[in-house]
Amino acid sequence: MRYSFLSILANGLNGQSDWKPAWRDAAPKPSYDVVIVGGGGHGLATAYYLAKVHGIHNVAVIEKGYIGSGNAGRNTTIIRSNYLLPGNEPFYEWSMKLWEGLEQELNYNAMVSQRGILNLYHSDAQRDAYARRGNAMRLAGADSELLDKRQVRAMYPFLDFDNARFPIQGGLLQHRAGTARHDAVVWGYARAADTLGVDIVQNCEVTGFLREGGNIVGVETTRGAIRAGKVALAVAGSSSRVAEKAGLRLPIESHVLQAFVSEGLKPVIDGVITFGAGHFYISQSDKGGLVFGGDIDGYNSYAQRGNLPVIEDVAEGGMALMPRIGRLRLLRMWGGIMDMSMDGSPIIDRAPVPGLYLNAGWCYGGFKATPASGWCFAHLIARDEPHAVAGAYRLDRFRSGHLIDEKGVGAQPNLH
Amino acid sequence: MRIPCPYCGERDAHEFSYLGDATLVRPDPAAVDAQDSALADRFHDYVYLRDNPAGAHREWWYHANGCRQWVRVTRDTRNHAIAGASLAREPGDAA
Amino acid sequence: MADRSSHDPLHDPLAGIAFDRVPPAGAYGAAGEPGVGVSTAEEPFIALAVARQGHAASVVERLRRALGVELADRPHAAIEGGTTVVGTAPGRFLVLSRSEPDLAGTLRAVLGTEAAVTEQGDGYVTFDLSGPRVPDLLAKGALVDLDPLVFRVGDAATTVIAHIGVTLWRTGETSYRLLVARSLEAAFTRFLIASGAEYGLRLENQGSGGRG
Amino acid sequence: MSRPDKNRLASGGLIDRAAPLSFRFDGHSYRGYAGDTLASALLANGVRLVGRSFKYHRPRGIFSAGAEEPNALVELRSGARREPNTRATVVELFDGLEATSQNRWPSLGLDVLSVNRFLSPFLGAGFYYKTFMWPASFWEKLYEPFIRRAAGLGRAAEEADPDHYEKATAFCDVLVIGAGPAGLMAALAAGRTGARVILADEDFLPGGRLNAERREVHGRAGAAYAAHVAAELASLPNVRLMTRTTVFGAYDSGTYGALERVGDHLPVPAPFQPRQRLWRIIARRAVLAAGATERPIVFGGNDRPGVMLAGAVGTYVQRHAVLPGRHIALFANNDDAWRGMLAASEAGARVEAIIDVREEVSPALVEAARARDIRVLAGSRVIATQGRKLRTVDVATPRGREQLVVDTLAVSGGWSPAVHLTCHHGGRPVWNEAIAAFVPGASPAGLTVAGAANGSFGLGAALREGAAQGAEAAEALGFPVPPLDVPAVEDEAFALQPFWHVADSKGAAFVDLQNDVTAKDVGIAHKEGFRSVEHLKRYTTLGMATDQGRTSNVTGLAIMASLTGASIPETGTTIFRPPYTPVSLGALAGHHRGKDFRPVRLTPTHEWAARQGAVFVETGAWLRAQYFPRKGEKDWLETVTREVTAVRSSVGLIDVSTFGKIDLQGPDAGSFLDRVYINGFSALAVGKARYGVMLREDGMVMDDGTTARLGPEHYVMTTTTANAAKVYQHLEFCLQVLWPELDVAIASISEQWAQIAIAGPRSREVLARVVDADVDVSNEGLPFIGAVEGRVMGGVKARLFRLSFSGELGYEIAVPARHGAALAEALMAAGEEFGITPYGTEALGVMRIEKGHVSGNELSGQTAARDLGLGRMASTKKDYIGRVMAGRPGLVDPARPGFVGFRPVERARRLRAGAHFLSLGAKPETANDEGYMTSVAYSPHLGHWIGLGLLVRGPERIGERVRAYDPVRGEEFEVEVCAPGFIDPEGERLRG
Ligand SMILES: Cc1cc2nc3c(=O)[nH]c(=O)nc-3n(C[C@H](O)[C@H](O)[C@H](O)COP(=O)(O)OP(=O)(O)OC[C@H]3O[C@@H](n4cnc5c(N)ncnc54)[C@H](O)[C@@H]3O)c2cc1C
Ligand SMILES: NC(=O)c1ccc[n+]([C@@H]2O[C@H](COP(=O)([O-])OP(=O)(O)OC[C@H]3O[C@@H](n4cnc5c(N)ncnc54)[C@H](O)[C@@H]3O)[C@@H](O)[C@H]2O)c1
Ligand SMILES: Cc1cc2nc3c(=O)[nH]c(=O)nc-3n(C[C@H](O)[C@H](O)[C@H](O)COP(=O)(O)O)c2cc1C
Ligand SMILES: [Zn+2]
Repeated sequence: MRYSFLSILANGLNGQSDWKPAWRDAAPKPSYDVVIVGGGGHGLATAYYLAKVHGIHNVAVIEKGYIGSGNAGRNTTIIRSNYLLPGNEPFYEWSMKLWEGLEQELNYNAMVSQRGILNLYHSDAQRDAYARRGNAMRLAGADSELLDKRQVRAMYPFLDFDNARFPIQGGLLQHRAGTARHDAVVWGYARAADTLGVDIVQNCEVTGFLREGGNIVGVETTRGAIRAGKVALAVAGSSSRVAEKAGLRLPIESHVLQAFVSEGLKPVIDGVITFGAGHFYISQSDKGGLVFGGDIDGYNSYAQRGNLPVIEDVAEGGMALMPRIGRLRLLRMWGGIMDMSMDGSPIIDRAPVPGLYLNAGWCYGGFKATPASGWCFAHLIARDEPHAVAGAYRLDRFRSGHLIDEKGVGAQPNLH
Repeated sequence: MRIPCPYCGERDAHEFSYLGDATLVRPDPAAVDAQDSALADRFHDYVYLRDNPAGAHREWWYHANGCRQWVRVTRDTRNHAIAGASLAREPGDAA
Repeated sequence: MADRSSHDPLHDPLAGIAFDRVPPAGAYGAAGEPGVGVSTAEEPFIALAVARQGHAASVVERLRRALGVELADRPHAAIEGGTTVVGTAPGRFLVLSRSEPDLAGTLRAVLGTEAAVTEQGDGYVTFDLSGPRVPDLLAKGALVDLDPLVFRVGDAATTVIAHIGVTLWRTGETSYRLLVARSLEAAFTRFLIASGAEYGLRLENQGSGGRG
Repeated sequence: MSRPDKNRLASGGLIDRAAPLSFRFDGHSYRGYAGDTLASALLANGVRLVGRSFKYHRPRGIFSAGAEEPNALVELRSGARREPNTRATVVELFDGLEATSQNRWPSLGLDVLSVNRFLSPFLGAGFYYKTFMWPASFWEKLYEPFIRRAAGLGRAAEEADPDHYEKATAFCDVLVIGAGPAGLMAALAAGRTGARVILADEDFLPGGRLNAERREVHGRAGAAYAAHVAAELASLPNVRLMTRTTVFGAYDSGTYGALERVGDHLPVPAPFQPRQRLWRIIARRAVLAAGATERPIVFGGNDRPGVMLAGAVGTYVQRHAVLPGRHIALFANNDDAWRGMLAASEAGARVEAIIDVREEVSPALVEAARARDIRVLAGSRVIATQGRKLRTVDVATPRGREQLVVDTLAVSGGWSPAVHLTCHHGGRPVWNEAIAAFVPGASPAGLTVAGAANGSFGLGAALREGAAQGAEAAEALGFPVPPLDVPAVEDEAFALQPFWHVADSKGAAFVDLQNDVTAKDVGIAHKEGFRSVEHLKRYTTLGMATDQGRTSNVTGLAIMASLTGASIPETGTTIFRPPYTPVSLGALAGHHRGKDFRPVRLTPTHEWAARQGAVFVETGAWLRAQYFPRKGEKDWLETVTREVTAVRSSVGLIDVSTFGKIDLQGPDAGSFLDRVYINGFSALAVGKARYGVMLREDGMVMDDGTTARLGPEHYVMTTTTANAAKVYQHLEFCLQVLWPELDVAIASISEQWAQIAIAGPRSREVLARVVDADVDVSNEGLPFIGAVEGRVMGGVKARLFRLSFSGELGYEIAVPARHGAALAEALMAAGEEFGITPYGTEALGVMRIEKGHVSGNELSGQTAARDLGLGRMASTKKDYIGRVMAGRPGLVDPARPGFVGFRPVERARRLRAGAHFLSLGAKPETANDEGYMTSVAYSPHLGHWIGLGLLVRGPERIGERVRAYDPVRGEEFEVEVCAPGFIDPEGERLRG
């Protein structure tokens, strides 16, 4: 059923009786052309674009829990293309462009909301670093603006400009950046992929790979073996665990990143703000909760939860930046398992084992990448060659030295 | 999370800084001819590849705000339970 | 620089005090008998002795013979007359002396090539805290069990309080000594005042409003 | 103008009638007593309409008497202290309290958005995912702003929070969470063993349900018994009783987060007291005795003000001596609710009827009800309600329908144990059929559960379990356990018939009252395939409001289970996450806000520099003098130009104490340095210094600095200010982990030594005047890169280094930090006749750019030594950290951007760091990006702006022109590539 104002009206009048499942809860078939492991945003988007752009419909997305139970369902929803390095910036800008038409394409309101993201700077050196970034963005066709303190004050007068330990000097603004409703992105892609014939198989964990003569020809799952022409991994925080079953060691560590939401409030802040002198960033959901987060907890973890020091650190940053939030309350805290890569940038590549394709290493930044990741991964799977904007995301870059290290911290994942 | 520093006693993890996998061994540059690409491969594996297990993980923590010792900790990455810790200079098995 | 202007001056013991100056001596917070006394000094003579490879035991022995201190392989402060020796890491000892001007030289003479000695007397400001509420005050910063029931006289810890690295030990029933990096004196004093105000805090320091 | 509190009972309750308090709600004045909550006081005054719901703006009243409250959320206090979404049920009343209703406009009684109610047929679960998509641009412009304004509940304060917060840590052997009967006994049992015990309860009054129910323990009224135990606990030196303290989260290794509300029961916090205190409680063992939460039955019209949990009715009557209504009916499925209602009736409430879904109820209860003149409607259910505030209730009985005239409907669908903290480590609760509730499954290590939280609903059981677990916890830690005489109390039978939803009722039937999720919404979710509890939650927002679904989660999933045909345990629960109840951000930040966000580090000459009029700049934790403006100078550029000119023409001084300084001693110190630096240090002569570059193991530059050799086995290293801690940690890693065989001892001496640089052609003359007579600072005595120890200012120990960052003849003089300021003064005096000028970090930066030295901007972590023109320093004769990886093809690619200088072709142009480079004529796009400007300065020496940067094949392109592309500052112009040294490239000045 197509969603529209009319469909809502009709159902409102008939007691909501006509709604159909947004996607079929499929049972696995014995074989597919492509099996995608991981029903997060990336896996589902990949399936959708495989069907939509490349005409490959005999596709299954295999998800161990419910779709969106991974990082897609627990991120702080920020979408932006304010990257620095040539390997990254065009890719994220392509993603931004896909976001801009996504809802109409999927017929699903994912609440893509371009309310702007403002990265604050507190020193001349930081300003210059943001200028470098802003210019790199412009080169890639993205929008960026370098604001001074006066302009920032006009946007957010309540920030602590005067009494701050690290006074705010200005910010880098990307107007077209913003947020999207994370779950709706998952559901929208799932529904659209399902409509194109993709099987979405939930509660089905991949536990191993089927091999023939060194090639991967399918997966073992908790619901039986499934053969596949190609197997594509998009399991984010579980990348090492799943790849290990194919005998691979990856340049990835799994770390916990926490996020937080406050009680619901009338509008407090419109866009997204990141603090430049500590670990804190914040936006407000359409429901009214302040959604905020900070740095990763900093140690390998699959526990999907974090500890107090980071929570305190985030709150300290929040109070330093916006002392008006002191009496607001943190409602819920949770964690996600981040596939932190060794240079902080992702991998979209064929695996060293034939038949296997890799999409991993998104760190804390893969939500915004969802459309482009799906697009480029589908391209790679369908054509066996990388998409132009994802050409730098090779697995062998660590060997060759063509790193994409935005922060310049080197092979230390917990610092990216 | 509390890390049992062998010298200082149990301390909150925020006093430490974390480095990661403590099973990695820096390749011996003298063992292979310096021009040998095998050396580059070994360094690549050492610097970049990780087992990243879900389970027992032997890892380095530096007690930066304490005794400034590197501590080898065995911790379960699924539940953060710590099985043991030893100082880098002690050969001891952590678990 | 501006103080925390948004705060109610009646209730903010730091109102009007520049954050980049050491707060002046005086009484802060609740009136009456102060629950915490703080006095700071640059302990004139401090040196660090680090045992060389394989010499930890004999360094301990030499220090025992020369200074009369019993050292343990744990964070502990041995106090003997005017000399205090604090273990900060395996084979690492901070030696404090009230009277030995060439402390480093003396230690080098005592330890020979078995230890590396560096002068540290200018690196720290010493905070002497005393009073019944000191443990409560320290609990507001340290994540170390400083409960007098378990942290006994002579016990020591190198830890972090309010983002500031500190080496501390218990010198008496209600007295504690803390070493704080010199550059952080103002910040640390601010923490003490903000956290000790509810007990009443008396600060004695050089009162210059800044060091040097 | 205080109205009488007409619903207050004349006697009884745990309020202090001698302590009347006045308060205001929505502008009206009322009266209450010490011991009241805001909710109990409002009810006492007959106020029943308290708020508006989230989505449909329906009028709402008070639903519970505790932390689970979904409806009665208010804005407490005003101005900078406004606290939105405050549950009236847990606010302790104080004199002068002010509260206002929220989520309504213009007033609580007349709320415009209550029209949403009539649109509700169209606003079902997930409707917004299906519309608002056309035209695309309307989303941000129109739909979303409207949704955002309508959503949310209370309003945040507009000003900075004026109160103080702090954090503290407590250690204990046994932490007991909750001071109801189970918790009190647990604390007593553990406390009597001598173990260190903390007993925390979120309430201001210990006792839990003992304060709310009519029970006797040991011959005393329950509340009195609780007070008695609490008094004993307070007298034990090893026990800390913390009231008003909520344990909100279980973290790793026995760390619990707790929030103490130190001053929330006061108009403003007491002088010098924080408003709230965040506790990290580190417990070896913990006993969770958090009780249970009652849950309602869902039926049409169940949200009207006047519908209330049965236990809450009991609490208001017994604890607060308040009649929540004049005419009360009970709708229940269990015996406990009957008992509570009977007790309330005995205490003075008028109970009209008991409606029970069960056909069979224990004859004794029926008898007791009839004895109190209460009608019993067994086998019946509520199918509709009427009234803006509850007026009438329609009941379907086996004999047909009837309407009851009541103002209060007490509801009970059973109790859900407060298992939350047991789930914080991922444990899942398990279904217990007997009580139709989830009970704790696997708990965090060291945590056990007692009492109602464990599903043991009887009072006797709570007391016994509490005592047993408290003792067991202490015993496990080795404390000898003396016998404890646990009061024997009979366990009342717990009889319940699971019942969740009156499916045939009329009108919206709310499952989640706060988020306005109805039973019909659950049905929509089911139809659309959002059937897993997690999808149900996310699609309908069930359980996501400020109460986290305390009273709705189980009913919601039970309704879903009935739709899918799965059992409740198969359907499962969503995950409980911290915090148990919401925690203020102020408390989580504590002292660290404003100027105290992070500690400030001050240089030894800070005070001196301030006297010189310095403007300071934050460089990491440090404050450093940025420049020293003089009267009449129009801007910083004029000041900095003066400072640079003074140095280049005569002499200036700057405090460089912030550099990291590391002392290295030992026979292997030299070879150790050889391994960490790309260049060699073991062959450095004693008395000399050398510039060194250090790599990370991945081949990128980590840090640079000079290291001097003071003795055969003694070196002193300097690091950049920013990397001081990182380099020290790295050296310790190398020594402890990589090469433990090396005999080197390192120590940080950053704080020990003040270091002041003097630079300029007259610097030697200045230096000569401060050193003691026996120190030879002549060109021969202290040649370039010489390093000697000596004395200055008449006996002050010093280290003298002849180094130069500025390109001028220069020295760095280190003295023990306490003499730093005196040294600055002495140098100023010595240089007076040369016009010695203090300069700041800006001038330092200008001079290093003129000289072409790399610094922080170039050491970005993305540059290899080759990129920075430092490749030739790398020794080929030894191994060092980073050597192998630096040889990767990507890092030795000649097309990588290399380090060069720039000057504007039009000399008057101002250069900007961050501008990118494009070849002339190249289109501005990523593919043509050739690098960027890392640093710029106005060069007083050259009289124009100069820059340093990284340009593709830069060193091969000297003399070429490229475009500096800087659209974020609206600029784009040609620059000329040049060698990075703009001044004295031969280095004659510094050697002179
Ligand atoms: C707290 C937090 C905040 C974040 N904030 C942002 C942000 O603001 N902006 C941004 O761009 N990014 C953000 N991210 C990162 C972003 O969420 C992730 O990078 C991104 O969602 C990863 O891609 P995904 O959606 O496909 O992953 P996931 O949703 O994690 O999908 C992977 C799926 O694979 C499944 N799976 C794993 N193993 C198996 C198996 N063996 N068999 C079958 N299925 C399996 C998992 O169950 C999971 O559903 C954040 C992440 C977190 C945790
Ligand atoms: N028969 C029934 O149906 C039934 C059902 C439930 C409870 N009860 C009665 O309830 C009582 C159970 O005793 P109990 O001691 O187990 O529970 P309780 O409800 O009496 O006490 C729990 C206490 O824990 C506190 N608390 C809860 N969570 C907290 C947290 N996170 N931090 C700090 N404090 C917290 C509460 O404020 C409360 O004081 C008995 O009197 C029993 O009869 C009866
Ligand atoms: C952007 C965003 C907003 C959220 N808002 C709320 C909220 O308003 N209320 C709530 O209870 N949880 C909210 N959550 C948290 C979820 O309840 C949940 O904790 C999170 O998705 C992780 O899943 P888990 O806790 O089931 O592991 C939000 C999560 C995200 C990502
Ligand atoms: Zn330690």
